[in-house]
Amino acid sequence: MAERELTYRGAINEALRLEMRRDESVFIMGEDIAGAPGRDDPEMVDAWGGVLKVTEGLINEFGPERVRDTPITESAFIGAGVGAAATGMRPVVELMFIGFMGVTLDQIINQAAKMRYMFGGKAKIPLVIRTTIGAGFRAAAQHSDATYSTFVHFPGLKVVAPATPYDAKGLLISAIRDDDPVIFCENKVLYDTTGPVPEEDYTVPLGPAGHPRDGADVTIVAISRMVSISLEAADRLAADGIEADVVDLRCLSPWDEDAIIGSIEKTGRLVVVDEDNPRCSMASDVAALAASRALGYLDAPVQMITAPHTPVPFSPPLEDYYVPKADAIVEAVRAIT
Amino acid sequence: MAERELTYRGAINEALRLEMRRDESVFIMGEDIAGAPGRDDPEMVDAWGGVLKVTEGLINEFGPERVRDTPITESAFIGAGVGAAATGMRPVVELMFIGFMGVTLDQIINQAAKMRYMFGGKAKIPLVIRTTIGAGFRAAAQHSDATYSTFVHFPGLKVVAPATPYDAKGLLISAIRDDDPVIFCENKVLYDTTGPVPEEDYTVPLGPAGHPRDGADVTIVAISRMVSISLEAADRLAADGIEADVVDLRCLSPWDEDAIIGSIEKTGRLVVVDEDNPRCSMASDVAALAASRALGYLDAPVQMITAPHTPVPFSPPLEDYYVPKADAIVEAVRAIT
Amino acid sequence: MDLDRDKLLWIYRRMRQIREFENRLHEDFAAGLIPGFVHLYAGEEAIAVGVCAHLDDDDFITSTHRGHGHCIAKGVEINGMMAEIRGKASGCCKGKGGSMHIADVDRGMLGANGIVGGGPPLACGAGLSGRIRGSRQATACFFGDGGSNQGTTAESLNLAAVWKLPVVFICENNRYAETTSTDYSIGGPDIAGRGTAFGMPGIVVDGQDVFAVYEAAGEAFRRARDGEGPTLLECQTYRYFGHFEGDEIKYRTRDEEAHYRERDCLENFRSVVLDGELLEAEELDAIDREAETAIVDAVAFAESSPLPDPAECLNDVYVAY
Amino acid sequence: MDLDRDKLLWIYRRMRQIREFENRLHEDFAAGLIPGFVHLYAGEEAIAVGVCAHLDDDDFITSTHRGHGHCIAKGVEINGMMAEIRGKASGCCKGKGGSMHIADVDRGMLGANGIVGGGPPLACGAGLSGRIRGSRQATACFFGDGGSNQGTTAESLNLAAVWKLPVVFICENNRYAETTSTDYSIGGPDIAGRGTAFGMPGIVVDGQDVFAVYEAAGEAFRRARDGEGPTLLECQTYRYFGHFEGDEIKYRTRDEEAHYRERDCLENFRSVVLDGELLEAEELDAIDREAETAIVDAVAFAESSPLPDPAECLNDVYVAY
Ligand SMILES: Cc1ncc(C[n+]2csc(CCOP(=O)(O)OP(=O)(O)O)c2C)c(N)n1
Ligand SMILES: Cc1ncc(C[n+]2csc(CCOP(=O)(O)OP(=O)(O)O)c2C)c(N)n1
Ligand SMILES: [Mg+2]
Ligand SMILES: [Mg+2]
Repeated sequence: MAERELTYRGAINEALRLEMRRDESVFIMGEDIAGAPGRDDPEMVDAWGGVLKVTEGLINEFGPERVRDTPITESAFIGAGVGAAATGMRPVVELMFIGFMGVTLDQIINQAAKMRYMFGGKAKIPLVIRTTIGAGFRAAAQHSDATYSTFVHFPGLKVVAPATPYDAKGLLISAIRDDDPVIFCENKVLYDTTGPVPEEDYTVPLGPAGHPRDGADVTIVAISRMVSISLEAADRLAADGIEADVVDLRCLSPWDEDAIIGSIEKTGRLVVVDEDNPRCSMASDVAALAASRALGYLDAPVQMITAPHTPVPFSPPLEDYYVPKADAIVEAVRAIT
Repeated sequence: MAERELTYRGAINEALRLEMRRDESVFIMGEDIAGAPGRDDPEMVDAWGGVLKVTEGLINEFGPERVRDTPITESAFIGAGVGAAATGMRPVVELMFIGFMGVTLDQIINQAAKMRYMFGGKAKIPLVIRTTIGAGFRAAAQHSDATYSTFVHFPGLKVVAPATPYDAKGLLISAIRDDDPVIFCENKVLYDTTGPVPEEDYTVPLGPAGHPRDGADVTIVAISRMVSISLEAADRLAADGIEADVVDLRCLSPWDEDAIIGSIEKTGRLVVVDEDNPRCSMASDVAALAASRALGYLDAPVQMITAPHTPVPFSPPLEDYYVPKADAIVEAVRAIT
Repeated sequence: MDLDRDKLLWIYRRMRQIREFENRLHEDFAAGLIPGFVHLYAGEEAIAVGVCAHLDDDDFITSTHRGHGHCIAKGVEINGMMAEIRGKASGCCKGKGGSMHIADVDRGMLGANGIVGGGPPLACGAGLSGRIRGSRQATACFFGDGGSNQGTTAESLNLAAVWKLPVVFICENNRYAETTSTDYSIGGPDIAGRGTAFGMPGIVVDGQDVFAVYEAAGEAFRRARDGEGPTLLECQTYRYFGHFEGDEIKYRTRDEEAHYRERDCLENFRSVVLDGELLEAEELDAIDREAETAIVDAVAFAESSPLPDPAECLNDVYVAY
Repeated sequence: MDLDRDKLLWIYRRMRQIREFENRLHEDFAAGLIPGFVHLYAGEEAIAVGVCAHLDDDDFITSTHRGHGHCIAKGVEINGMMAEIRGKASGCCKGKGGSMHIADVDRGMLGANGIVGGGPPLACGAGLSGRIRGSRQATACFFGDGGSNQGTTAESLNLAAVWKLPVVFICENNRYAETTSTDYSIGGPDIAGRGTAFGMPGIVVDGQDVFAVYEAAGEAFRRARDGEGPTLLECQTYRYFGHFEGDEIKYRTRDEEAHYRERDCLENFRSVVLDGELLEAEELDAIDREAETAIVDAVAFAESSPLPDPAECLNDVYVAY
């Protein structure tokens, strides 16, 4: 029997549904995650299911107590997630776009991330913050960021960025069951992509990288949507006889240093592909890891393919220029092989 | 005649005073930067001069219109700085500790940093945000961060972190005259340190690194307070015949890639010393630069000496453990020379 | 009413221009011609225009994600706006901002804002700027009912009050934030009362009636310019289209929509000025035609303008780096 | 007054314990024995105690940078507190938090907070948590007059109001935020009125009078637990020492200080219970001595405890990494 296919969006929805069924302490909050809050009219329940429809239908099964639409007050409701997590619940809160982090960052980096440490290990914060990343929607500078690096920087947070429907479901289930705060980054351009997703619950552990393609000639470390673009580049390179080893860095913190180092040992060459801006970034981290722990294996300069050091522009040709492309990867690999 | 000595604190105060004299559009805002706001009693004017006394005395010369104490609303008054900058003023706003960035980040990363770009180059935001960084005050997890990396990550911001009184004055004057938003990071442990500071106004340009020590054996790139600790390590290494080339990365964005690469070309070895946490950090950036643009010159793995991936602990032995020390630098250099 | 003929014509012209602009975008979006997220202002014209009628070129406004109406009311050129929304190099932001960041700082329009609650702090700064310079410049700060809950808005109300800044806060209460009704999201009896709590007059205004808005705003700007401090106007209104283009609007009833359409600000204006014999129907009809032509021209301008060169992406981050 | 003997003794004991604790820290700080920033609660005891008198162990509180009083009132052990403030391994946070982050989650004390305005969102979450579980747990949220301006506080008032959360907001208005008087920083006639504006009762309470606090808090917690929603209590008070230890207090007059010292909450309590013949002087004196001894013991405990091992720095970041 063929494996069931599901969209990335559907996989996330299913993970939420299964975990809410399984554990009464799991609940979800966010702006318009059901829609038309407070209305009794059954026609109106689930009027939106989230701005990008990821939480569609959950209100019908779980009701408004556990599927909570919120006013537009990210500090208050994300902080409420932190407080609820500290007092026995397992909230999953939606920050609609990662570009909104700035209105609520303190509750994430100073409260959620630090409470356990400041309290001498005597608190746990099993909170998941789901958010969307990525350019490609012509949504301009404040709705298109992929700035997960800000969260990776802060000790106490875990950060995850799945590239496939399978990983989206398995990582989200792990994140919900995890006792630490997890920032779960969904790439909005991937929502409609499909892939095999088992119906039962399963977990993908927080930490290990994925390894979607094996090759001996060059290591390509990629994140989120950049994984499929890297695989596209790898296909083109294979036609020229260059075999790329593609590492899917689906967990950004904790991350899989061994997988990266192991691949470099094998290939001697490293290309990092990251949609985030370049400074103090995941791309820097991967290159720094190579420089500090795998230098002896490197046969060529590390190639960093990232968004430019600019905000995300609106106009289509500008935004298309902004996002890293398979061409650039192919070129970078050719330059060092 | 001997050059005048001034503290780092005094140098910053003097830069503010000179620029406020020179340019009527410069004004300063922040919590308790004068103190006892609204009181007429002359005894009470300048009751504090800022929590760390950096702005002491300015109210007496410039009055409450240009030295504005603010309510505790960082989003509103830092955003007001952005709005004032966009409409013809040159505000210098104090964010008391960098650990408070989270309550106001949106106004910095989404408004100040992006306005010019989003508006097609038709705005300028000559704003300076002064803030304090650094552990060592037993001020615990929310008042001791050095997380400038978050600001470096965002295009549109400039970030500066002077290590000496001379640079503090010259860089602050440059920052105030600059037409882009600048985050000016003052290390609170340095406030009482002294050094030669000319009385007249002078500028230190935003961009170039400092070069406090010349050496041929190893490059040490250090930031803020880590510069003096690196120089201490360099002295000890010199006793063993190892000559360190110390690069003071006083400008974090824009930064001086050429100075770093040039030094590595000369020494073949790189140690980075950064008080910030390690992930997606300045330390990563420096190491990544070496891996991508100076790989051929590197004779040994890059050594990264940073704070650990933990918040800043309160208890003195824990905090002392947290901050990078000269011992660790000496050891790291010995490991690669 | 202290509105002379010229001002009345000005008001009608601006309101009509906004309506035409938005109606056209609604069509063009449906036709797939407009990229990205587009939030239309149709239905709320009386607010932007009644407020901006009190502003000079060197006064300032801050805006929201629903910013086209504010732009037009403040005098931003519609050719550049249309080109911007189409992502063209001739756009008022060179195509970099789009609908959500449309701006014209030279006209005192400090930008639409993709962040709900992003504008009020900026408005405090614009107000402060005029105040420190000792000018009589004033600032209008537009935000929505949803935005009224955001912490930045509360902080800004307080800051403006304690510093007596020359800022007028205008809450455009169109009863919804996305799908969320004010019945659900607003603690307290109304939004105006938050102004009072933070130390300024808080006044509920009929936002469908441009005369009411004009009058309330007039007193608010007089206070602002005279150093008496800020005012909060809660203007009750309704948006005709969805939250953004593409919204199926499942969260409100068609009856409710019809109820508000009956109180249309343009119709209301027409009947007042015609009943009161202040203007002639022909004058108004001429303005309608003028507005239509202007939109046709703007679309033609936008369509004939080139897209930006891709590498333009790299410019305009800094004045100097 | 529905306070029985036991409760009266409990109240006095907790207030006195806080006072002794803070007075001792004041001395020890001057003697150079306490590292870091220390904000003392002396003078404000009636608030923490009058509020926490209504709380059980499984209820929650959120606190501020000035948190020792809240801890003691909620029942946190003073030995562990004193050791924490001295940075010892036996501290209630193993020396990692210190005065500014002192906490005891098992006792429902969700931490002092170094961020002004950091607590109110957390309090909404603690309230929500009890609410979703269907328990009758309630949450007390303490913040200062300075904190009342922070946007997070306004957002939390609104969220608690619209969700009718079982949270009581207690503004400790001690007239200053650092050096900044409420005359300067607070827009609007008072802070209580902000509660009303956001949809909950906003009540001004004499924070020097523990009976007044107890009574107002009693009704507020009844409402909270009965699902009637939050209340905002503005308790007017004064801090005896500086903003933090080391503050020279140049921003207020000695006269003003004397005025408030005359209305001391402990003295006030004594005269009420003695005049009303509710308790005997000897009982109170015994409590005073008990409190003194407890502090001496706590200091001895702290001083004899080891400092943490330096490498302990690396632990407790995650439950599992
Ligand atoms: C900080 C932030 N949170 C959420 C959003 C998503 N969002 C955009 S518009 C909107 C609704 C705004 O409602 P309101 O303020 O009433 O303005 P209206 O759309 O009704 O004009 C929301 C939730 C955002 N842009 N910024
Ligand atoms: C976000 C933030 N801004 C500023 C500070 C610095 N700070 C610490 S306490 C304080 C004053 C707080 O005043 P209030 O809320 O009235 O409490 P009180 O000290 O009077 O108890 C300030 C400004 C901070 N800790 N956090
Ligand atoms: Mg609205
Ligand atoms: Mg206070």
